[in-house]
Amino acid sequence: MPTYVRTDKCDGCKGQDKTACMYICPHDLMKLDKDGSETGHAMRAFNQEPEQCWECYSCVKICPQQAIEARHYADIVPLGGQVQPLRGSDSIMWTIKFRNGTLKRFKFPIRTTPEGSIDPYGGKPSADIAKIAENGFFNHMEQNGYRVGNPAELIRK
Amino acid sequence: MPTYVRTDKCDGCKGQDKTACMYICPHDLMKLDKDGSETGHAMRAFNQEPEQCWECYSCVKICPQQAIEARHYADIVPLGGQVQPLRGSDSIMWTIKFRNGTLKRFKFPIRTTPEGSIDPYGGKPSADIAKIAENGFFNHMEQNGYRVGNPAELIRK
Amino acid sequence: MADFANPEVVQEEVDILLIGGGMACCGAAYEIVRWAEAAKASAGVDLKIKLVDKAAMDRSGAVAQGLSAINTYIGSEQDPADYARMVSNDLMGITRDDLAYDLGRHVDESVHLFEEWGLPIWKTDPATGERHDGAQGMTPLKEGGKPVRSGKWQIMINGESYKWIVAEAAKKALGMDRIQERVFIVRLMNDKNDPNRIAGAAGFSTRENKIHIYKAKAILLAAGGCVNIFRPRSVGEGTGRAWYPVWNAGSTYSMAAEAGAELTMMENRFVPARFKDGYGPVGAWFLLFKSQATNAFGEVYMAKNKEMLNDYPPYGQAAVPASCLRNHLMLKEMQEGRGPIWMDTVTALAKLRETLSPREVKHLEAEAWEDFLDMCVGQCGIWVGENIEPEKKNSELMPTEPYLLGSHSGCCGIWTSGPTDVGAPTSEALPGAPAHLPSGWNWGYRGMTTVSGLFTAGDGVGASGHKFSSGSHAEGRMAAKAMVKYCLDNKDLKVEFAETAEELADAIWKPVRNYMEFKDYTTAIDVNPNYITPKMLQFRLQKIMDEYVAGVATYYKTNTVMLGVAEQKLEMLKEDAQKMRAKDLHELLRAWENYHRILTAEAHMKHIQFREESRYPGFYYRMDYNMVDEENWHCFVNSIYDKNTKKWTCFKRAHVDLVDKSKLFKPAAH
Amino acid sequence: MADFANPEVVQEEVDILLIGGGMACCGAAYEIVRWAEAAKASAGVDLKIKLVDKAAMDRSGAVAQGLSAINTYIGSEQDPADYARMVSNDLMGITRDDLAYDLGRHVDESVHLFEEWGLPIWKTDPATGERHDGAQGMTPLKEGGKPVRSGKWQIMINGESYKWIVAEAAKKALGMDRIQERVFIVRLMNDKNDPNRIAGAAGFSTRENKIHIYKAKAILLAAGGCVNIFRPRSVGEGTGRAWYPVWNAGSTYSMAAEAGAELTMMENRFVPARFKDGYGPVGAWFLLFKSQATNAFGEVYMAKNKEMLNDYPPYGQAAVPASCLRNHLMLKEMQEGRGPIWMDTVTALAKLRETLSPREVKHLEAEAWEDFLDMCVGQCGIWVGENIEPEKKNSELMPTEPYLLGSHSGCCGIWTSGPTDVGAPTSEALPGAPAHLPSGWNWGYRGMTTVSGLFTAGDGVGASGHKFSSGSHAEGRMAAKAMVKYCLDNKDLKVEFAETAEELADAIWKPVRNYMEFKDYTTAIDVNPNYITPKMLQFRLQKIMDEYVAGVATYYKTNTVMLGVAEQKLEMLKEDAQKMRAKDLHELLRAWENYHRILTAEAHMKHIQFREESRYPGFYYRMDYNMVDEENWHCFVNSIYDKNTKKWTCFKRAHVDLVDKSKLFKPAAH
Ligand SMILES: Cc1cc2c(cc1C)N(S(=O)(=O)O)[C@@H]1C(=O)NC(=O)N=C1N2C[C@H](O)[C@H](O)[C@H](O)COP(=O)(O)OP(=O)(O)OC[C@H]1O[C@@H](n2cnc3c(N)ncnc32)[C@H](O)[C@@H]1O
Ligand SMILES: Cc1cc2c(cc1C)N(S(=O)(=O)O)[C@@H]1C(=O)NC(=O)N=C1N2C[C@H](O)[C@H](O)[C@H](O)COP(=O)(O)OP(=O)(O)OC[C@H]1O[C@@H](n2cnc3c(N)ncnc32)[C@H](O)[C@@H]1O
Ligand SMILES: Nc1ncnc2c1ncn2[C@@H]1O[C@H](COP(=O)(O)O)[C@@H](O)[C@H]1O
Ligand SMILES: Nc1ncnc2c1ncn2[C@@H]1O[C@H](COP(=O)(O)O)[C@@H](O)[C@H]1O
Ligand SMILES: Nc1ncnc2c1ncn2[C@@H]1O[C@H](COP(=O)(O)O)[C@@H](O)[C@H]1O
Ligand code: SF4
Ligand code: SF4
Ligand code: SF4
Ligand code: SF4
Ligand code: NA
Repeated sequence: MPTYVRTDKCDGCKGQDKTACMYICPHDLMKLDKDGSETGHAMRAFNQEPEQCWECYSCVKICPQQAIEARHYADIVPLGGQVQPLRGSDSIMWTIKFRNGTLKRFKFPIRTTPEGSIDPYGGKPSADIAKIAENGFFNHMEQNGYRVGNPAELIRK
Repeated sequence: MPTYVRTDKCDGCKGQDKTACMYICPHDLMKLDKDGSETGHAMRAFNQEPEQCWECYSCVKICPQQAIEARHYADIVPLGGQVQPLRGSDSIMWTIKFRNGTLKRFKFPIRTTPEGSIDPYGGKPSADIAKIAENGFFNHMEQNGYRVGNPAELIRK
Repeated sequence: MADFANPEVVQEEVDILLIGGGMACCGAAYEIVRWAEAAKASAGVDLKIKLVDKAAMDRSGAVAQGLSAINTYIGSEQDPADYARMVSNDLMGITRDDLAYDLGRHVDESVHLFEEWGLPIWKTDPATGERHDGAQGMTPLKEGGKPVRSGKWQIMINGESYKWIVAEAAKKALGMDRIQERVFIVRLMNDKNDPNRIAGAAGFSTRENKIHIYKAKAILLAAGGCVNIFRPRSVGEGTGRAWYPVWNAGSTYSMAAEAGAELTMMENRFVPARFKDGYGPVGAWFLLFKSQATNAFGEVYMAKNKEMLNDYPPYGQAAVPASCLRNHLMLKEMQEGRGPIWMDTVTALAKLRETLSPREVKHLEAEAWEDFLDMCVGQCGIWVGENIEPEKKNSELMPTEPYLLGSHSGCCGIWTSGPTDVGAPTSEALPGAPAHLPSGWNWGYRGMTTVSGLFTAGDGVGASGHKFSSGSHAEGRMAAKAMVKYCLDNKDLKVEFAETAEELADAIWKPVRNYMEFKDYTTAIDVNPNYITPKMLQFRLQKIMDEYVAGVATYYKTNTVMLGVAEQKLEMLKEDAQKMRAKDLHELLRAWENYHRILTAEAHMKHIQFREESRYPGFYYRMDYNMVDEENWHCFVNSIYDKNTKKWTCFKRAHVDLVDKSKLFKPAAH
Repeated sequence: MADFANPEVVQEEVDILLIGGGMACCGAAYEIVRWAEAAKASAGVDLKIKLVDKAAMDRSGAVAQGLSAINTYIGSEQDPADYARMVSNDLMGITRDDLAYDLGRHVDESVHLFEEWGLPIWKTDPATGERHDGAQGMTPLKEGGKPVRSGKWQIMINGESYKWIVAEAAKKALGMDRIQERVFIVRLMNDKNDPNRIAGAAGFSTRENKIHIYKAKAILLAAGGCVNIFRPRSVGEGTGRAWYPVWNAGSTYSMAAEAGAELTMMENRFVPARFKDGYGPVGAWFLLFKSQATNAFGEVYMAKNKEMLNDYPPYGQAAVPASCLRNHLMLKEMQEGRGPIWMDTVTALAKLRETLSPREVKHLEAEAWEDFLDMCVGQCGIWVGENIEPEKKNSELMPTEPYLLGSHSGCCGIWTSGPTDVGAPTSEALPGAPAHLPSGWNWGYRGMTTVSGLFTAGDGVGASGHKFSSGSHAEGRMAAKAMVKYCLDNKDLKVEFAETAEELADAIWKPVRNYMEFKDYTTAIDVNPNYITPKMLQFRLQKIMDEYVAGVATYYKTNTVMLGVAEQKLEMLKEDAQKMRAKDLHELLRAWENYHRILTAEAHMKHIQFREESRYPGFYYRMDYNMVDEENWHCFVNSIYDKNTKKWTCFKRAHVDLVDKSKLFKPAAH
């Protein structure tokens, strides 16, 4: 299921310094072919090593042009199916097409807060340097999640 | 052990219509890159599908420039060895270099008659059309090789 | 100007370097800033901190694609000791209770933060018992909300953006000027004056022709586990499809080993049973949908073959048999020609439908698909290509090729210093460990390896396992805190490298030079007697491991002779790695990833060779010692590597229980 | 002008078309000219003859590289009946004695010609018993010279130029104007008015943009066996290294099937035990150097496991156990974790050295190397890469992936008309064969298939086997003679195609059009949802066969459920084959080769599915019928394919012995 880039949709991220797909691919696969010397398609991206694609869909989800799709790996999977997402700010929509034409659509939430809204230390205590050798994090028990444990369980203490 | 072509030795068979290596490869692998657009090396041959090479050495043996060598397939074989023939009209010489540097040389006969000298029907009878439904070839027993067999062995006859 | 032939060398000095941007380093990034602020405020020490990731943190590491469950959540109803027991049982008795217990008491703190940051966590309505997805605004976990448990330790999430969310918090906490993405670390450097102390790290940018050399007092090495040292299911276009992420290349283990850190349990591996070819997760199917797995002829192998569990006392008698033993029972069917193994999704869904409302059925179908879409879209690719609707057609299961990891259901990794308050040994009962190594399980800072200043977390920490995403985050946080303490305690430490910057640069750029020197020797750049492409080298590695080190080719079987053959072949491969070529920065990345893979693979092989028993039936079999030998091998196998002689030394360390394991076992089934 | 988008269509009419330029067609080319001359002289019939080969005859087919032995030479001291018995025994009792016997009486005629033409054949000095190579001018075989026998049927040669020599004779006999090289035949056409009669063949040039359509009354289809339907040992750069030549792509079986010819024993396969990874031949080592094969721990498995032979009466009791049974004993060791299997070259050479002079020792070493250099240089590549000198270091053996062939140690192929004078049945004792098919074993012309005018030889002829290079040549000659007779008997026959030339051209050029239409849809020509590359299609085929149809992945095991899965997957693959792309003529060649592979693979699968027993233990196991079932399955399995419905029909044909087989067997060993 390596990804491919549709010539009719990719706009090379409008010539920006780094394209969204190059930015995001965890495996360094996406590449912009500025002059077309590598693919014959100038100012369009391509997957430079499809046989290393994990099919994680990071590039598919991030592409502003919806220019990236995936073709399930041809050395294993029969042709004709497609699994394509449209990722919004709080949910993702999946369109799923079977080889035999059957269609399914699903929508799932992905986030309950606006993107970029995290205030990491907002309302949280500072660290107490005196406790640096003790158990617990800088915000010890602020999250109500430290599990003290029954001391009797520790048989060698 | 796909074959590779040495840039310093190949002369594209001097621009002839068909190169020796293209002529001979049983698997249609060798190709002449006339303008260098495929390899960056104009008027030189290359193996267009190395992962399909049977390592039969047909191209290696026929190349008039000794420009073709083989590198044992890298997904299996440790680097550094080489097995290189020089095929003459009646014998072949092999130079065998191990990864650790050990060298061996062997020479074997390949043919007892001059190349091109076969006279296929010289001194042989014509076919007798009356015998077309019988056993035996057109030159029945001329070669002294037809084995009649003990009729008693044929238990259903 | 720097070009491909002449890269720029950039040198930088920091106090603390975080290598990786995955769950562990995101946890560390979040935790460290507050302690650094406190260090500055209290001791006036202004710690310079840097995080480098070979990818982009938003989607780097194992969680890039998302996850559909948080696999480690203790909850208020369970005890950290229960968790430590589960970890021990699943890993056949040889884990460090100190590490697991410590993680168990800390982990939920991170999970609650994830929810605060915006991760949707499924909830059960306490009144109706109905499941709701994580966007329905129900009571948060922190305030007593009830998660949907798909198993004793797992909770369900809508996790497509899990990593994106966790990274946002980490990036904001640390600030982008302290983060460098697209830098691949190739190796660690030791201190010139104390070879057992860390001094820095060197790597290169995959975007510019730059070599980066970092001097650092303390380093958190959390670069994930190791994938693709064994042949994956696809050999063509789909080679990149693996269960664990193909970009986790053993950097953690190999760089730690070369730095002299003690490794532990590198013989351990994880061989997950997964949906065949797509590697789709099975957990939700087994636990949430109550599906059963059968052989070709519909027989439930866990029932049919249950007597086989009696061969492995006491582990076979645990209420939940270890993952490897479940494979063991499955493999019997496959080897005796009763494959394929089916996940009976048809029956499972039909049964559920009997008791559910139409609305719930629709939801159920969506859940089944979301399970894959959140973390393994590739499996949906198989389903659509083969016209598989799970309610109509069953899917195949199969044990995969082996993976090396320390955070999921495996326990290979680095030997790290644990907590001091849980009764862990402070001396070593078994002989054999090289003298310069520490004794006991806590020799200093929490999360520190046996190399001073070198810390690890997540997949890096050995002899524990089952931390998963949440535990890795928490473990990163614990290490971060300890690193700040280490820096405070070593305020005046000055570290120096034995190598010059030029030597480091030369070594890193060697694959490029191999290419430049020889590329015109032949007419085809990929076939050249003077170099080897990283891709072919990887295939060669995978072949060796697959065929001789108990890969799928032999149904996970090996023996001393096969291991001896592997040993020779790996040595030659390591020599040939010096001849890797890199035709561009991308290939330079592949070259060094594969170098890391080779060392990790070698460690795996050496440990299997040393442990003369079959501790993990179903994951691998030493056929010449085909039993679990509690008398001689109920112990850790640890090792160190000498980067100069290129030799491994393996030795035993004593195992001790800190919590009572007998609670796990029942009498043998009959 | 013809270009890649618009190929020229060349139509030609001949009487006899020879498809292939291998051993069989070289034999046919040599024999046919004399009979055609006689036909002209006697009946005034001027037969137009053409030979097309996809490669260059000098090095085409299985003998391209050379061979180090002629495996079928009867000699004056043996009887054709002995030969037929050996063939039967090695193929577990189900062969056509009529075909083997007939071949046995004819074959030496061809061998003697080879020597006359210049092939060096080793000789034994009758006085001293010393071996001499074939250039020493000793008495020719024809005049009673004594060959060096490496086994009961094999004689040693200096065979590097074997094919070159045989092709020279064929080319000279036929004349280059009757030969067209670099034309790949894609399909055969039947007669419009008699669908059970052959009418021609269509293909294309791999050098020019030309489609060739041949009308022909008689066709000899001898395009070799089938390689690479199962995954080879290498998955990377070395994928092309296989034991049998990778260019033999099942064209013979698939085109015959599509033309409606009856196939036989397509369930049979050959799984040679070979030197691991290089596929080097083992015959000389076992038979000439008297080497032994052992498990990892030095145990000779043929001795250790000999009782296993008793499970297969009477075949297990033959003086020389069948090749599959030798594998069966070897596989036990591998599966029980006592691999690798070693060829103990060190001991063998040391023992020989005890009795030989230094000169002879040197000669011996050369012989060992020549054995590989003559026919499998790739194995020397392994030896030099791994620093293996056979006198110092043993080499691994391994059973390979399965091959389909009818001339070597396998017997799949086409059901052909045999000789009438050896007592073969003339009626069919078992029900089930479709009514339009002939009864008995000789329904017409020697070598003709069940389709009128379609002949085969060599790898094409099923239910015989062990003909090898020499036998294939002789068989080609027999067919040639019969074809001339067929043409004489059908002087006035006019054949016509059901398809127009345009339809044929369209079908052949489809992969090119797929490419042209869609290539610009994506930015990477190899990843495109609208087409599949021949390479990926081949991987997909190999994966299906490997995993479900008893490939190495399952140690050659399958069962009815696995076969059912394979059936579905192959059907989808066949559909997808319509979407293959060809970016150039070379890829068009690969596309059609792989199409031929799929059909051949499907036939193999269908036959295994139909035969509910395990006739060839060591080659494959139907685990749901894991025995040789003489009562129900001592019979041929034959099939026909309907190219319109794309369905196979399998049925039984009765087996009969024409020579007494009881002479082969001894009582069970204990
Ligand atoms: C891939 C995967 C993972 C999981 C699961 C299914 C699947 C399909 N499952 S389920 O099976 O049960 O379904 C789990 C699940 O559902 N729930 C859960 O909590 N965890 C699961 N995991 C496990 C967790 O994801 C895992 O435990 C943690 O992510 C481990 O964290 P950490 O140890 O930090 O590793 P990482 O992979 O996240 O990050 C590694 C980082 O290192 C970078 N890197 C690597 N090498 C580097 C180098 N040389 N130089 C610089 N940077 C360099 C990477 O870019 C990355 O940033
Ligand atoms: C590859 C190989 C083969 C052998 C061996 C070892 C090895 C490594 N061994 S040992 O193991 O025991 O070592 C043998 C040995 O030593 N001694 C021996 O006598 N025979 C051995 N063989 C077997 C013989 O070679 C074999 O039996 C004969 O060659 C079979 O003859 P034939 O049936 O004619 O097939 P071919 O492969 O020679 O020729 C096929 C021809 O068809 C062409 N072709 C194929 N498809 C075509 C298409 N679609 N259109 C047009 N042309 C299209 C080919 O180009 C070729 O010309
Ligand atoms: N046969 C089984 N019975 C019970 N639990 C299982 C079984 N197989 C797998 N599991 C559990 O499923 C989970 C694997 O989940 P995942 O990693 O999501 O596929 C683990 O928690 C296992 O303990
Ligand atoms: N059982 C057997 N008896 C005699 N010769 C055999 C037997 N099996 C294989 N051969 C011969 O071995 C040669 C090739 O063998 P192999 O490559 O092992 O199949 C041929 O000459 C065969 O005729
Ligand atoms: N284990 C064995 N013992 C004796 N002969 C064998 C054995 N295995 C293979 N052979 C013979 O070796 C030959 C194989 O030859 P080759 O095809 O050249 O590898 C055949 O003639 C077989 O009969
Ligand atoms: S992100 Fe999309 S539009 Fe931008 S370069 Fe990549 S494929 Fe093209
Ligand atoms: S799917 Fe993932 S691995 Fe593949 S190219 Fe896109 S981002 Fe990279
Ligand atoms: S035969 Fe040799 S010289 Fe001629 S084109 Fe081929 S490689 Fe070059
Ligand atoms: S070695 Fe043989 S298969 Fe390979 S390129 Fe040369 S002729 Fe072709
Ligand atoms: Na491959």
